[in-house]
This record gives sequence, structure tokens and C-alpha cells, in this order.
Amino acid sequence: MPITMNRGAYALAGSSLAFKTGTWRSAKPVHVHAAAPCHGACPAGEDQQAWLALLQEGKPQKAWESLVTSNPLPAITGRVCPHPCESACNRGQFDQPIAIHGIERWLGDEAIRNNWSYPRLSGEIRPERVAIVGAGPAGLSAAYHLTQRKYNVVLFDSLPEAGGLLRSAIPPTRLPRSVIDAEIGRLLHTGIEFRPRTALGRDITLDELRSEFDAVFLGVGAGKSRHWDVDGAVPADLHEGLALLREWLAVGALPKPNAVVIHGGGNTAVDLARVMRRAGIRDVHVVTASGLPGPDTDPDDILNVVPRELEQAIEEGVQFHPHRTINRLIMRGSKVVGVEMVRLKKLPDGSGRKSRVSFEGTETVLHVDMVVPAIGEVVDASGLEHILRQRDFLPVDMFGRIEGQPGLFAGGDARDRLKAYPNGTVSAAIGDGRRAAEAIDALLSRRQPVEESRPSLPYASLNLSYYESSPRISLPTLALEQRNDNAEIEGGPNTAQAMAEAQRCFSCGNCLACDNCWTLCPDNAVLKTSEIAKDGSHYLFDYEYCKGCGLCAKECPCGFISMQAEE
Amino acid sequence: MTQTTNDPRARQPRFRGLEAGHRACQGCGEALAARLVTESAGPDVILTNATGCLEVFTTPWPQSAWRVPWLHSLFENSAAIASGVEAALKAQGRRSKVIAMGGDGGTFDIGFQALSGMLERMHNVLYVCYDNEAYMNTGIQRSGSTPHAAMTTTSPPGKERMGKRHLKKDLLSIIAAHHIPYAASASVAYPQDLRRKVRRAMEIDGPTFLLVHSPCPLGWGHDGSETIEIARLAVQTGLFPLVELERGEVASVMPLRQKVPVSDYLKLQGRFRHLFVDSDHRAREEREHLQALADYNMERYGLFGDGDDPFDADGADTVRRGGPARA
Amino acid sequence: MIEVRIHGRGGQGNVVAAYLLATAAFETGQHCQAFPSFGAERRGAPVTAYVRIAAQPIRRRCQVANPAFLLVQDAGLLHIPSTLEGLKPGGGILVNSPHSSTELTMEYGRPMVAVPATALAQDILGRPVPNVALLSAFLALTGMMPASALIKALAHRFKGDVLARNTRLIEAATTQVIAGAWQEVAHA
Amino acid sequence: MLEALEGSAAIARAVARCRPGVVAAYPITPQTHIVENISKLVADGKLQTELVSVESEFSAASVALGASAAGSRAYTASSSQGILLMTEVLFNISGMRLPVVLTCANRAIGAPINIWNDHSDSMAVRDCGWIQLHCADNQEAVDTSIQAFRIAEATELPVMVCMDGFVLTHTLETLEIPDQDMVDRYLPPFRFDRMLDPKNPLSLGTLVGPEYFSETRHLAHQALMAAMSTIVDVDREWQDLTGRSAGGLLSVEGPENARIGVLAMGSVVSTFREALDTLKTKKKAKLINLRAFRPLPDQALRDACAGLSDLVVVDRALSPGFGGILGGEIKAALSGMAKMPRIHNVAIGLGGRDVPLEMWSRLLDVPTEDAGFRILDLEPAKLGDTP
Repeated sequence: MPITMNRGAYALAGSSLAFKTGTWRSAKPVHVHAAAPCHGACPAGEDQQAWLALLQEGKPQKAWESLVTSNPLPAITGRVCPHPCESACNRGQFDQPIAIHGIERWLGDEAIRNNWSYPRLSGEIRPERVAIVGAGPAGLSAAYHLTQRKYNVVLFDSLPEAGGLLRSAIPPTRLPRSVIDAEIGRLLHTGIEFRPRTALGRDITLDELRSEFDAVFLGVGAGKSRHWDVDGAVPADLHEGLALLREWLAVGALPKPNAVVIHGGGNTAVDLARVMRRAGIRDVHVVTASGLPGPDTDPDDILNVVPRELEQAIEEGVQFHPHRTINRLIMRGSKVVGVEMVRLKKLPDGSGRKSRVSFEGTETVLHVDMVVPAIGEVVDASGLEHILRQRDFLPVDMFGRIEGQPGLFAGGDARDRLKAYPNGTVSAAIGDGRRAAEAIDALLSRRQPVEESRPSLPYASLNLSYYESSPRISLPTLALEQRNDNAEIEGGPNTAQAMAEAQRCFSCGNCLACDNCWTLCPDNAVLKTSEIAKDGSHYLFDYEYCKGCGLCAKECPCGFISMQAEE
Repeated sequence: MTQTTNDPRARQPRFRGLEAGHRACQGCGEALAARLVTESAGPDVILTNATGCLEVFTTPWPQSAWRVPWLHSLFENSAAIASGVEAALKAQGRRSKVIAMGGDGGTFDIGFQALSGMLERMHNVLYVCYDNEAYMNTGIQRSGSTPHAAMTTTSPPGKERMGKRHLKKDLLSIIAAHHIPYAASASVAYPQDLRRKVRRAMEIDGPTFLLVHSPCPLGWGHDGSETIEIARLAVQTGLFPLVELERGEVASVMPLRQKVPVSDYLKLQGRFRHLFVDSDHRAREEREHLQALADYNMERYGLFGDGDDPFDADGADTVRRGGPARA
Repeated sequence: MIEVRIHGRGGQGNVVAAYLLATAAFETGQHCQAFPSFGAERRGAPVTAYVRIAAQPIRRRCQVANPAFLLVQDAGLLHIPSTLEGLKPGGGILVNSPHSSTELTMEYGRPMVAVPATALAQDILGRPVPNVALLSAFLALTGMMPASALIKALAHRFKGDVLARNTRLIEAATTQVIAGAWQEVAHA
Repeated sequence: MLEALEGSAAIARAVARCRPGVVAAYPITPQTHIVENISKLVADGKLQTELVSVESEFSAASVALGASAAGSRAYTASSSQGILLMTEVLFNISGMRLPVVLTCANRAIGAPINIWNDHSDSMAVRDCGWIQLHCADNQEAVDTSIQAFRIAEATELPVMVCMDGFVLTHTLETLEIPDQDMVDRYLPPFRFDRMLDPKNPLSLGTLVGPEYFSETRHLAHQALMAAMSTIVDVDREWQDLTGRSAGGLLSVEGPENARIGVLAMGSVVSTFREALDTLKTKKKAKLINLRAFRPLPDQALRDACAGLSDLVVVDRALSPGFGGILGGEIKAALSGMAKMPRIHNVAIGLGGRDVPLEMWSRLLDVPTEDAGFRILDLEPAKLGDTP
């Protein structure tokens, strides 16, 4: 039956729905789910944008629950992480990056204060058992993620308390012991069996573990200082940096020279320098081959320390000597009376690789009565000799799988440095534990492990018209004169600050639920869903009517929509 | 068209005055403006529509994209038929609001007399002019609203001409002279502002007028995806000031935060392409002329704010999670 | 059927005079028709109106070419030849004039009746509108209908004091002419 | 009850009896008195209506269109140039099937400007899809105005009531205005199914493409043709109620056996009625009063003309380059007759030229003159040399 003409040619309301304008389209809008740059930069694999979004919705507990799906130790990382997320934050190009680090800390503290329970994942209880060696950040993370996946996990550590280097190498001024106790204590209560005072090689062997357990994760850290000498010379009373720090942390004892030079550019060097300076040592020098952060410094060649910590160290009177190395020890007998430094720089060689070149004629002398190497640590081979086989670190892939050793995994400072996954931070260790847990689960479930990998959203993909400039929160720092050996120097945000700061998040690459697409579609082809749509958006494209004009993509503030050519 | 309750379209948390399936061009500013106006006005309205794109693309019989009663008669009588509808409602004691709609051709030019009459007689009608600055329905001919120097098919640039010779008619001032309770300009680039102005007008018992800047991708020569970007620049450059008039007096303006040069706006559009021919000395002169017109607007309406207004031309479209900053 | 033509100037109430005469006739139970010969003329220009009165419905709608009576609201119009054109033989001419009937008759060489309608109206109404006085005189001359019919017709338009003054004007104008002088013509 | 009323005042009173919801008008001679009288009724509280005093005839028609679409009984009136200014809208009103009633106080069209009566205006809009009814006198105009709302609302077609400017509008005469009760019984309140209503939101005035446009035109034509029976029924009902017919589609007067017919529309019919009765003519003739010009009652015309040898069609307008408009149409309408009378077409009374009683005799001579279409009352002496 054809449609018949009516009186006066009137039409019924909304009858245009019979006309499917979607056929006009040559490109269609899709939700792209690019990673926020913070997420891409996070060694722990956190999706900061996701939990900031929950904070924007006023749901701190949900935000924390989202956070701990990747990082179970936010109160700790919120204090010690060098937060590459903030360096990557797109907002940094607009005004100032989001204070992700501070918000993370606040969330971690809130969880402790309110005793929020770690979320329980659903799934079958697994019969398999997994041994974790080392209760540092990597081991704790692996244990946590495997427990989440319902495995029987036994966590071994040679020390009486869990925490690894968190306790042994980080001063309480940066990480109060109460925070370690609280957060790790809560973590261990998620169902992890913890066996302290059990050292590999001494109390158990790797072979025993491998026969008793279905998989073994080695998070043994790098506990042995790297060998250090200057042209073969070593002072008789040489103290290594990490050992000094551990001793001070354990018993409060510290040598008191008049002037000391610390050789190295990592956290150990800077932490020790600050401890020694606060202990009243007049001249504390740090000699490092890296540069200080600054506009002229190659980003690949910067001191591996949180910039704020560096600032504080300088404030406190630590003297830095960047782009230098110790060329010669000036000895009086077997005692050091000075060091000769020379300038150097990381430069590309003939093959294009960068290596350090020292410049003759730039030598200077520092008069000190003590020299402390803090150039890094390697794995203590005890119990791992036939795995390590003279190497400094365990050779692994991105999932921590040790070459040629099925069922054996490693992570944290104990593993080799991978280009895509640099280690040496607490966050990186937590990320290692998480990825290894995935790999162990995959192994035991006979599947391939997966790690989410999404491109980060470039700044240029944002539509900045929709954002207003707003200043980043400023966080309190203990005044110089109030600093001591115990008081935490850095303060965190209060609730209002944290909630306000979260509102600054651009929501890069992910739906901001701002209604722009819904509001600006001339064709009524964007539908708002009452519940969050399957893909994490709050909107659906109605492709029956979408003409593919691209307005929604252009006006999406956060780069969540892109136009895809129709086949 | 029946819709099941599972259909998310049937459960949208806003009123849909203009339904999908209409036949506007991709990225049509007028369709967007009409959608925003009708959804802000709500279901208890009766629309009249001048002949033009909006009328043609919404009602090819037997279909209609309108979900509110809608009446089209001619190019030049939207205001007059609206007067009649309003008189009938009054006679019947019905209280629905009447919204008359027209493009710039139907409002600035051919329908102007009917509009003036409607305003003078104080009919309780909101008149909305979707201003896309030319006769688009017939294929882009210049209207009284076409900006100076713009290229249309009847104001082509050439050896003797640089696009439209005359100025854009200052319709709002003419409307203001009718001493009506409320008149305002708005833009599709600022939907919250537009919605607020529609709601404001809806509350007034008497004639009100809204001039909505609505880019036409086809007529202005830009991609459909750039409609909002261009409309925003028209406001930010001062070429299309957003103002509110009460009884003919300026009651408020959307202030500008920073001075955006008009060339930022012009260069995105094909209709001003001839103003960017480096070898033509007239091009620069006309660009300067347009800049002077924008400067004039800024001075006349005092468009420069103190930078503190969060809802100035930079801040008014700010969003946050869960929606626009200014709901 | 009696056909009357009224001449006057714009603003003198010429059409009203025609309507009043027709309405007065209607009030006595007769059929009537009155209409102007409208032009684009403005105040002061010569204008004409027509009245038909009959016992039966009136169907013709042409202009009155051969009236039985001419009512001339302004004596100055007598100088225009067309004013007196077409009058039926023996027809009556009533002129608003301060002069006497004899003087007018002498001047134009045909019988005319004069009535000082403007003066009467000025005196009684306070306005120089001659039409009611002229109509009153016309009714008295013809005896077509009583003065009360004209008063009834006026009552459709006026009330109270204005009506009372017009009634006095009618009474005053009636006495200005010889009652029944045109009775024969009217019944011809 | 009989009254002595000016035609315009009578129309205003009759329209008021019909309780229009909305009246919109713009002044133009000779329609002005109608609007003035309606305005006075409104001012005096005797008519409850939304009176919209618009800024042009174009808007008057537009307001009526809008009001009708919104479900109100809508009325307007105009003349001449005003009708032409309305033309676009008139087509729209009928195309949308809106029952608007309009009084056309017929007047000539310039240039040269002329304010007096003929039928040029309504003829110029004969194709706009309206019903057009002509009135011979003011009683018919009153009765037709009231019937017009019945016809319009029954057929959902607009009706134009044509009454001659000045000759009717400005003539005071004896007539009867039906009382309110009677009109209320005759004309029920206006109900409009397609009314603009947020509870049933229809779109009126859509775009129709080639695939359906012919059908809309066909339906428009059918609707007008079907309106003939409504016009007859509505008039018959009126006659039952008041004892007066307003003339149906057409009416025929004069001797049964007359071989000559004169067909005319409007106020000249009234004059010819008297002439038919009172003038002594050599020839017997019938007078055909065509009341419905649109729809043109072709069958009724053929019936009325059966047995005639000659038919003189009197036009009050002409189409330059063609001749009399009515004449041409009547010729077409009668062309199907087995014995079609010879048709003679003249125009008279253009631009207010007086049509005297004696014109009737003159018309009866026309069949013998065999001169084709012409302006019968033309005064050749007044013509110059060049056309």
C-alpha cells in the first residue's frame, strides 16, 4: 500500500525517524579510549585519569578502589614516587599539571583512616600455590595481585617485617614508619600468608620452592652495593651509601666526618646526604654524572630523584656537583683527604649511542675526610647463584619471566633494566609485581599474558576552549628549621584541596560526561544513556541517523571521539 | 513511529523538539540552533516557520522532524501567522507559548514588516531568527544580514567588487526600537547561554526576540565539523556580540577576555577567501575594515570585561565532569 | 418610489443626511435605500448622495439620474450646472440658504425653497451642520412622514442632550417652510 | 426583524453573530467600514473576539491562517490591491485546507488607481482554491456571510464572500440580521481536527515533491467540486430556518419560455431583477444569477441554459488579451451541451461606472449585434488615437 495523501498534507510528529540519515555518512564518530598520558607514564600501571574521574564525581572510596586495582600501596607511592604521571600530564602544557601524587597520597591516607577494604575480585578460588620471595614493593604487589586472583600465596622475607627497602633505605622524613606499618599491614590482611625471617639460601632453597610451589616470584631487590673503586684505589674505611643509610635507619648510628663526598645520583645518595647534613656534618657534597633538572639539561640525563626532594636537599645545604665524576682519590696513607673531580657529559658516540665523556683540564679538588659511594646496588646472589650466573641482575622479559626458567619470575630492583620498563622506583616494582601476577595467572591458566597498551592522548587532541585555567594546589612543606630526622617534610592535601584538584583533570582520552557531543549534535544522533554505556562513555552514537559531520569529535574536550572512515 | 521503552532514544533526559531524521546538511548550525531552542522551550509550544532551509529539511511530507505543533506558510509571514496563532490561543484561553522562527532572509528582509507588526502589537510570541547570513535555501545569495565583504553568489568578488558592498543590517537595534520586553543575540557556540536566553524569553508575557548566530558550512565554506569553532570565533572576535536588551536598553553583554583578531575567524571560511589574496591590496583593506567593525562593536557594547567573569566568551562554554559548568 | 438626490460638500454630513432620510422612511414602515456617490474627494469638495423610498423592496442599484427632489446643503453648489441636472419636471429643490426662497428663485430662474439650515443649526446645536434642519424642512414640505420618524432615525445615532437639541432643531426647521407645499409631487 | 443598515455595518453584525475567535484586517476602501464596524462592536463589548489590526493585508490573511490552524474561527476582509497583496497567503490557506472566511468588497485594480467597484480583484484570485460566492444585495451578503462559515467548516475550504464595493458596502437599505439564537442553532462552535495542539503535535504546511504534488492538486479540485452540494444544502437549511435563500449555486428568474438569457454576478443582478419585472422590452429574457463562481457549477449552468438560443454573459472584469473572464468560463462550462446557446460576452460597470436600469434593454440587444467581446458601456468618444 502506498502512503496516501492526507487533507492539507500534514505530517505526524517525529515521523522523520523513518528517514535514516545515517546512510549519508562517509566517516563515523567512534569513542577512541586513548590512554591519558598519566596512565601511559605510570610505572605501576595506574589509570590516574580513571580514579580522578571518580573523585570528580565525589566518590573517594570508589576512586581508591579503582587506584588499588593496579597499585595497592598509594599511601606509600603517594610519598615516594617521582610521579612521571605529573611530568606527562597534558595539563602541564595548559597551566600546571594535576597534583596527582598528592591526591594519591590523600586517597591512600583516607583508606587507612577509614579502613576501607581492598576490593575483592570475583572468580574461582585457585588451587595453585605461588611463592613470593622478598616482601618489598615488588613482592607485596605480586602477592596482592595473585591473592586478588584467588591464588594461595606465601610471601617470604628474610627480615622480621615486610617492606623491604621501604623500611631499610627510605628515611622516615620521606616515608613515615606509621604509613608503612598501616598500609602494608592492611595489605597483608588481604589473605597473603607472610613468612618473615626466612632467607633464601639460608632457610630455604630455590629448588625447594620450585618443587613445592606452582610458581615462584623473586622480588629480592638489589641488596648488595655495586663494587666501587677509583683507578683501583679504595679507602680502608670505606662505607657504602646504602649500608650507611640502612644502619642509620635501623639503629640511628652515623659517622660524623667534617666533610663528606657522596658519589652517586640516586635516592640513596640524596637521602643519605640529607640525613648527614641534618646530622650536623658541615660539608655534604654529592658528585653525580647526571645533570640537575633545567632547561638546558637533556631529559635523559637528569638526576634520578624527585625534583622537589632535590630542591629540599639544596635548601638544606647539600652541595651538588652535577656532570662530574671522581677522577682520583687524594689519600693520606689509607685515609681519604680529598677527591679530584672532573667534568663529563653524556654525548652520542660514533654509533649514535650515548656515553659519558670526561673533559681533561676541568679537574677540581674537594677537601673531604670521607667518601661514600652510592652508585647503585646489585642483586645479592645468595641462593640464586645458578640463576644469576655472575650477572648483576636477573634477566627477565616485561612480564618478569626469567629466560629458560619456566615458573620462575622476577621483578623490582632485582631484574634487568628494560628500556620500556625502567626500574629503580617503588612504583616500577609495584608494576612489575602486577605484570608478573598476570603472567603467573596466565601460565597457570594456560593462556598468554596480556598487558593493556594504548597510545596516550596527545595534547593537540584536546579542545581547550572547554577548559578554564586554574592554579594547581600548593602543598605544605616543613620549614627548614622544623626539619628533623623523623618529621615528614612533605605534607599532603586536605580533603577540600584533593577534591578541588581532581576537578582540574582534563580527562584526556576518556569521556568527561560533559554532554558536549549530546548537546552539539545537530542531528539528535547522540544519545545519553542513563547508565554508563558499555564502553565507559555516557553516550551512544545512533548510527542510523548520524550523518558523520564530525562536530562531536571536534568539540569533544578530551579527545574521546575520533572520526573513522566508513568502509 | 512507535518506540519501545528499551530504545534509549525514548528515554533521553531532555525534550526533543526536533527529532532525528531531518535532512539538514552535515554540521548544520541552524538545525543545531533549532534543536537547542525547541528543547529549551519544552513541549508546550506552537511553532511557526518561515520558508527556508529549516522548513524544507524538517518537513518533506509525509515526514516531519518536529515533535511540537508546527506551522509553515510562506517566506515572509512567520511572524504574522504566529500572531494569528497567538490570537487564537488567547481567544480560546489556551496558554501554550508561540515561537515564530525564520532565517535571516525571512527576518531581516522579506519578513521584516510582519515581524515589526507582530512586535508593535505586543503579541506574546518569541521570535527566533536563525542567522546564517545569506539566503541559503536558494543557494547562497546575499541578504541584509550578510556581513560586509562576504562572498555569496550575488555578491561575488571580482575586478570591481570585494564581495558584499554593504554592511550587515543592525537588526537588533531595529528590534530594540520596538521597545519590547526582551531581545537578545545568542550563538550555537554557547548553548548554555542560548538555553538560558530561550528560557528567559519563554517566561515573558509579551513579544521577545532572539537572534541566533548559526553557521552554514555550505554557504560559509567550511567543514561541518567546524561549525562551533567558527561560531565561537565570531563571538570572540567581537563580530557577533552576545547581548541582552530589555525594553531596548542593553542589559548585559557576554564580555570578551582577550582580543582575537578577526582574521582568525575569516580565514577559516571560504566566503572570505578573497580577503587573503596577498597580491590584492584591497584584501588587506577589507580585513582592516572588518576588524574596525569588530572594534566598533567592542566599544559600542563595552565588550571587554575585567577578565574576572567566569562566563565571558572564554569561560562560558567551560565544561566539567557531568556537564557544562553553567547548567 | 421616490428618488432624492442630496448635494453637499465633504464634511457637511451629506451621506449622513441620506442615511437619516432613508432610516426615517424605514421607521414609517417603508423600504429605503441610501448611498453615496463616493469619490476620492476630501473635505470641502462637492459630494452627492442618493435616497430611494418605496413601499416595496428596492432592487435597482444604479445612481439616481432623475430625482423628484434635490436637497442642496450649500447654495454655492447651485453654480455647478450638474447640481440641477436631471430633476424630474415639477420636482422640488430645497436649498440651505440664508436668503429667501424668492431671492433664490429669482436668481436661478426656477422655483426653489430656501431654509436657513446652517444658521438654525448654529443657533440650536452650536455647530454649523445643516443636514438635519434641511431634512426636517423637506419632511414638512412633502408631508411624506412625520417629524417623529426623523427623530427616531436620529435616536439611532444620538442620545440625551444632543438628541434633544436635534429634536428642537427639527421643530424649528419645520416652521421655516410651508407644510405640505410639495405634497403632490411626493405622491405623484 | 427588519432594520435599515449600511451594508458594511450589516456584514459586521452578521460576522459578529458567527462568534469569530479571531478577526484580522487592514483598512482599504471600500472594505474599511466593515472593519470599523467590527472594531466598534469589539470596543463596545458587543463582540468577544481577538481583533488583530495588522500592518498589511498580507499579514491580515496570515493572521487568519495562523488563527484558523490554531483552531479558531477566523475572519478577514479586504478589497482590490489588498486582495492581491494577500494572494500568496490565499493559496496557502486553501492548500492547507483551512476554513477561513473573507469578505471581498469588490473593487477595481490599478493602475490607474481606481477605488470603485468591479470584479477585477476576486477574478484575479479565482485560481487560489477558495470558494467564491457573489451577492446581489445586502440581505444576500448578510445571509451568505453566515452561510460561509458553515460551508467553510463543513468542507475545510476557505470561502470568499464577494460583495460589490460601495454599491453594497456603502448602501443603507432595509434588511434583516438574524438573531443570535438563530445563528447559534445554525452554526455550531468551530471544531478543527488538525488544530495546532501540543497534545497532538501535527506539522502543517509541509513540502510535497513531484511524487505527490499532483495528488494534492487533484484533491483540491475534488474538494471544491464536492463543495457544490454543501453550498446547496447549507442554503436550503438556511431557507428552512429564515425563509430566505441566498441563491444556492445559481438562480434563474424570468419567463420559462424565454430564448435569451442574461447571466451576471453581484449587485447588477439586483438592478436587472427590477428591470426584468418593470421594463417593457420587446424580447423575453431569463436572468441567471450566478452565485457560486468557485466552484463553477457546470451542470447547474447547463440545466439553467437548456432551451436558450442566446446567452449574454455579463462580466465585471476582463482579462486583457482574452476578454471577459466569466464569459470564457461559461463558454467552457456549457461546451458539453447538446444544444449550446450562442454565447455573447460583454463587460460593463468597470471601475464603478454606473449600471443603469436601462442597461437590461441594451443587453437584450447584444445577441443581434454579433460583435464579439466588448465593453458595452464604453464611450468611444473618450478614446484617443493610439491603443
